Amino acid sequence: MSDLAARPSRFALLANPTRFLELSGRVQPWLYAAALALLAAGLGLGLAAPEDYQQGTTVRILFVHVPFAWLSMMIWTVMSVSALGLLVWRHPIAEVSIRAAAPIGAVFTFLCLFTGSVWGRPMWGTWWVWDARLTSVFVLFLMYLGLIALTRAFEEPQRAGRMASVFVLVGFVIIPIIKFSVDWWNTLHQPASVLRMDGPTLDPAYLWPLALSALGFSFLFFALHLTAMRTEIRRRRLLSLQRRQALGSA
Amino acid sequence: MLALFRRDLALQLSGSGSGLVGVVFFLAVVATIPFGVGPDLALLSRIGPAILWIGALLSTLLTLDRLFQADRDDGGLDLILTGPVAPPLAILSKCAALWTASCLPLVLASPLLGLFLALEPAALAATALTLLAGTPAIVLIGAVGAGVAASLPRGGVLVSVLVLPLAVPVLIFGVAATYGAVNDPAPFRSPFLILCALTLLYGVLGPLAAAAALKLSTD
Amino acid sequence: MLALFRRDLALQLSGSGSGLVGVVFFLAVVATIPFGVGPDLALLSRIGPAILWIGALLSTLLTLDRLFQADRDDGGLDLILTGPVAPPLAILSKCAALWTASCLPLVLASPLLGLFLALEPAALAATALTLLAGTPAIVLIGAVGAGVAASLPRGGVLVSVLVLPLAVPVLIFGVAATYGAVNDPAPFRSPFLILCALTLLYGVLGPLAAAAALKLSTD
Amino acid sequence: MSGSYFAFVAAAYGMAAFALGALSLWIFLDARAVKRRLAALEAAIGRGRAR
Amino acid sequence: MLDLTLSGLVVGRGRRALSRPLDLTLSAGEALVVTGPNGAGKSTLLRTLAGLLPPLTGGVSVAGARVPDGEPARRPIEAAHYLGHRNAMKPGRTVGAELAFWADFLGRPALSPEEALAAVGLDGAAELAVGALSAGQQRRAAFARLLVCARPLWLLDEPTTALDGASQARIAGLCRAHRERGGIVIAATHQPLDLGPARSLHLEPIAAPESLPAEIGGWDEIG
Amino acid sequence: MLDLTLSGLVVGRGRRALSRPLDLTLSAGEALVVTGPNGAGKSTLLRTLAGLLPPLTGGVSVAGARVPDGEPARRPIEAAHYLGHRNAMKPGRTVGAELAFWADFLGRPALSPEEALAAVGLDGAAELAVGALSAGQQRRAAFARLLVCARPLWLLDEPTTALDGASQARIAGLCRAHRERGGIVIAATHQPLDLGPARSLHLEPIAAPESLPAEIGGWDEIG
Ligand code: HEM
Ligand SMILES: Nc1ncnc2c1ncn2[C@@H]1O[C@H](COP(=O)(O)OP(=O)(O)OP(=O)(O)O)[C@@H](O)[C@H]1O
Ligand SMILES: Nc1ncnc2c1ncn2[C@@H]1O[C@H](COP(=O)(O)OP(=O)(O)OP(=O)(O)O)[C@@H](O)[C@H]1O
Ligand SMILES: [Mg+2]
Ligand SMILES: [Mg+2]
Repeated sequence: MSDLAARPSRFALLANPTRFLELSGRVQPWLYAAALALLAAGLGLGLAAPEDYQQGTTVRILFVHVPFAWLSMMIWTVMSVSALGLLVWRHPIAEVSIRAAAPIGAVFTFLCLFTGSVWGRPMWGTWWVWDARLTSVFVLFLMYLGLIALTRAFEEPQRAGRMASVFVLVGFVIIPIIKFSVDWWNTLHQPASVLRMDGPTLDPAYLWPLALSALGFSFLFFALHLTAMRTEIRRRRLLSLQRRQALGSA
Repeated sequence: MLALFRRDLALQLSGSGSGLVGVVFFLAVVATIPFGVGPDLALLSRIGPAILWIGALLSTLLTLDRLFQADRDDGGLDLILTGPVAPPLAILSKCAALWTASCLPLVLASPLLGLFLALEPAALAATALTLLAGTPAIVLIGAVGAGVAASLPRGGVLVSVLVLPLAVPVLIFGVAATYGAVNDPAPFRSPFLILCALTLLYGVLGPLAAAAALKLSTD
Repeated sequence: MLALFRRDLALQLSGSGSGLVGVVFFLAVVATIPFGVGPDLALLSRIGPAILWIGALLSTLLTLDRLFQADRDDGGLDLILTGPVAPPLAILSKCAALWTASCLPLVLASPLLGLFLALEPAALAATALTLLAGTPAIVLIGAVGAGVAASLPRGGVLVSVLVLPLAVPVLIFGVAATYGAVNDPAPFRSPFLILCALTLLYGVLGPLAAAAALKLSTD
Repeated sequence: MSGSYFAFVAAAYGMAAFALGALSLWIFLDARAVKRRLAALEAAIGRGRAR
Repeated sequence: MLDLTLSGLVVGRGRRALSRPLDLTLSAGEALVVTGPNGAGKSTLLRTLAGLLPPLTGGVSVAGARVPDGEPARRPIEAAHYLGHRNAMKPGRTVGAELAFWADFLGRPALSPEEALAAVGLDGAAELAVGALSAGQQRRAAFARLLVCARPLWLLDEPTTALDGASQARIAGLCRAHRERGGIVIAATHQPLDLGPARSLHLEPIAAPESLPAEIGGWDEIG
Repeated sequence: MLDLTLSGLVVGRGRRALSRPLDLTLSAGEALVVTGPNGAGKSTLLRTLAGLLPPLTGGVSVAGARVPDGEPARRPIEAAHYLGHRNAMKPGRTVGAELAFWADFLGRPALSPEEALAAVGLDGAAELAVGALSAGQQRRAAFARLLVCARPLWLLDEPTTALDGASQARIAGLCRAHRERGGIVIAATHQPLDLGPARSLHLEPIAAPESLPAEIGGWDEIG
């Protein structure tokens, strides 16, 4: 068989958009409920946690800052997986996923930057420094914005999705740079204390609320992502119907 | 004329050329500089206005070179040049659309970006003001280059090389005026007035020369 | 492959290419920064290499966005992508042509410009060397942005927005290596080797990703 | 001591709540708009030709 | 009454003449079909009439037409639509938006974009991007431009390129209807195009530059 | 022996199918003429054969052709020339330089640029800039590309656009000669084109997507 043969793939059947809409419709409310419960628990515990002897009450920013930081990287990773799915298996849902995730990722990255710099003011005495960790997250933010611009620049959503996935994959190099920037260059920002090879070193009094709120924000992301994906799928159906109706008479 | 302005604006804003992208580009340029010169805030705030101006020039040049190319390639330029609107006016409205779509957002965003570069309030205001006065000149003189480049399959480079030197004075007076507003010994008024004079001069010269270039080149 | 290189080089050097524009823009950048810094020669010579690098990065962006556009518009890209040369190699030779036409002149001009910025001889040599090693990486990663935006009527600023963040590491190590060559405590070897590694990495990644983008966008 | 820094914590949490709220709102409004337009179009097509 | 007069018109590229001196008057309702092999100068003639190329000698004048604001038209293009080899439509915009733009820019609107599209057999395509149309559909959309604003003189350079048989007949019908309304149609074409009874002009590549009026002379005549 | 086989090939844009499943084998010396109204999918079919668009289902295979370095060709495009709606020639370069480039780039040179230009009736045009040719001359120069390097399969999308009658006949003659040498010609066209005895494929716009294989389905089928 020639190279040109299409793959009428099992994946396409598995990821049949109709099936996806059905399934996601059922999961969606549970995701939102879980997100809200976890967030309430995590942030509640966090606000009740004892003050840090060094940082005082500002330590509570930890419970939002760190989940936002993790999510900003995780969302790009999710998009990279989708991009692989699109390029390798021509998974039709994958392109929808990238387009839906990009604005959410941009918001989370913005919040990481914002909470970080609000934390930096009392801790380091400055809103912003051009150090490696901070700047690399800023670069990630710019990449999210570029990605949004890219996905909106094309008329056809299909091509937009494919171009975006190429960019997402190439841009994945930024993730290790962010993660290891604190180890490679000595920066103002502190090194990892939770996600390390030899186990977390954070005090359990902070670890638990952090874990809960991180989980909660993740669920929130998944829930929003799912809603946005459902919208994207419907938008495509809309476009496609519009076009068919127009050309049906042409 | 208004129709042309609206269509060009729509084209510029739709898709890739949108103002948002221009601002993000600006952000990216500003974020790259500290990587080069180091995170020294005092130094950054000194070269800040120059950086903002260079970023503005660059992004204008990036959007400029296609000012007429697309219209030429699809044959629309023929209709525009022979249409009921006098060619220099048509070119002026194309320039106005380009400026509104790609320079105005920069001007508006420049104070915010200046904050990143730790500029003082006076410098922020001066940068925005000089950009507002100066960027039209870049667009207008760039139109001449775009016009000649669009018409000649060869020789496009030559013209851009001739036009860019004409844009450099704008850059220099713009930066000089900004510094004049901040540092005491340096004057603000005279470079700023020169800047405005340049914009007016190019506002007349640019469309006329571009129209002539495009007219001469139809084939 | 060689045929493609030769044709692209001829195109870049003659007409529609924008190689020389890049050089002029480079000059403009280098000429403007000293305004902000003032007549402080010591400071100027300290940030000189960084200025040269930033200038080179930005002026490369200026030439990048048209890498595939013209070929796409006249239908030639279809033939190049389906031709006997594997698309990544074809893209590599297009990049090589672009680099020869627009970056090589920068590299050659940089010592001269360095003199204006009062660089010491060692810094001059180091800047030229690091530019020689690093600019290909910028072009190669830029090809991805150009490929992704090739099917857009106007790539312009969007290409730069996509490319700049990815080009930042090149800038960082390029400048670091240059400082390493001049200031004693800082090392030269390791950032320079990282720079070369980056060029090689992008040399593989860039053409592959650009080829994928172009393939995926044909219609 | 804790009081003086309260503003920072409040700013961080406030901005987080605001941004996430705005994002959610946008996503929900978008979803609703698309659903409506789709329903309208489907009704129109259904009238023209039975699907 | 509309009249288009060519008086001693010699068209050409650069200083190379491509036609013998043309003397011709077309009145309202008449049509001229320009034929000739590739490179004979058909496009050059049409572009000269459209004011996009200067005539080498002679001139073109128009009488009896008005520009949108009511003045009499002095140059033929003020009363003319020019449809060249290229379509003058942006691939990224919708067909409807492009037609609306041209109606607005050229002045004196006639049919609405939707009506014009229906007239060329593209009903309902107004919302589609120009780039998503096939070659023939794009050509038809370009032709619809002639219908969205009223101009009496049509200069058509191979209007039926890429069109299927049915569309060719439809376009020819639109041209005949235009003539009946008192318009003039000048079309260059390689394919038979049924414009109704029409005058015809056959161009042939000119072999010997000696046969040209003395003052034109190409560079090749320099001693 | 050269063979081109379409097996269950469905072509389309995006996820929208434009043809019924095509099953067809063309052997050396055969020709296929693709006809159909505007927008039927002729260009889409040719671009799919050229490997520029993915097939929606099914595939295309080629047997008996060799790539320049002697390996058997696996994808059809390795043995094919594709002449699309656009000419793939830079307006600013000379015709000769462009043909020489393509001969060099595509490999396996056959005629020299001058000979190829003579064959399409453009003797002596090698030194002219592409942009200075008339529309039909440019099209013929693009056709000359098929002659400067030898490939057995020709995919021609309206090859005679803008050509005068004599040139159309000449191009048809070149296609017949190519078939006699054992080549295959697939041409989409609206005008009668005398390729000699040829098979034909008529495409019609597909109205109802219901009639398509289930797994293709566009986004519009989502419930
Ligand atoms: C705008 C400024 C900031 C940015 C962009 C930023 C970015 C990040 C990122 C990306 C992470 C995730 C690191 C990883 O998973 O390895 C992180 C974690 C963290 N950040 Fe920040 N940060 C900023 C400011 C601050 C400030 C001012 C503090 C406190 C003084 C801080 C404290 C932390 C802590 C404690 C972690 C958790 C590290 C761990 O346990 O793994 N950050 N930040
Ligand atoms: N780039 C594109 N993106 C999406 N749809 C397209 C694109 N190009 C064409 N189409 C659509 O695909 C269909 C088939 O187009 P195609 O170009 O194959 O037609 P064709 O048979 O070659 O017509 P013509 O005779 O006009 O050249 C048309 O309905 C058209 O609207
Ligand atoms: N831009 C140009 N510059 C210089 N010479 C040109 C240019 N365009 C065309 N020519 C020359 O002018 C002559 C006439 O060209 P023209 O386009 O008028 O021919 P045509 O009759 O329209 O042919 P076709 O049927 O191929 O469209 C040709 O010999 C051509 O080489
Ligand atoms: Mg012609
Ligand atoms: Mg076609």
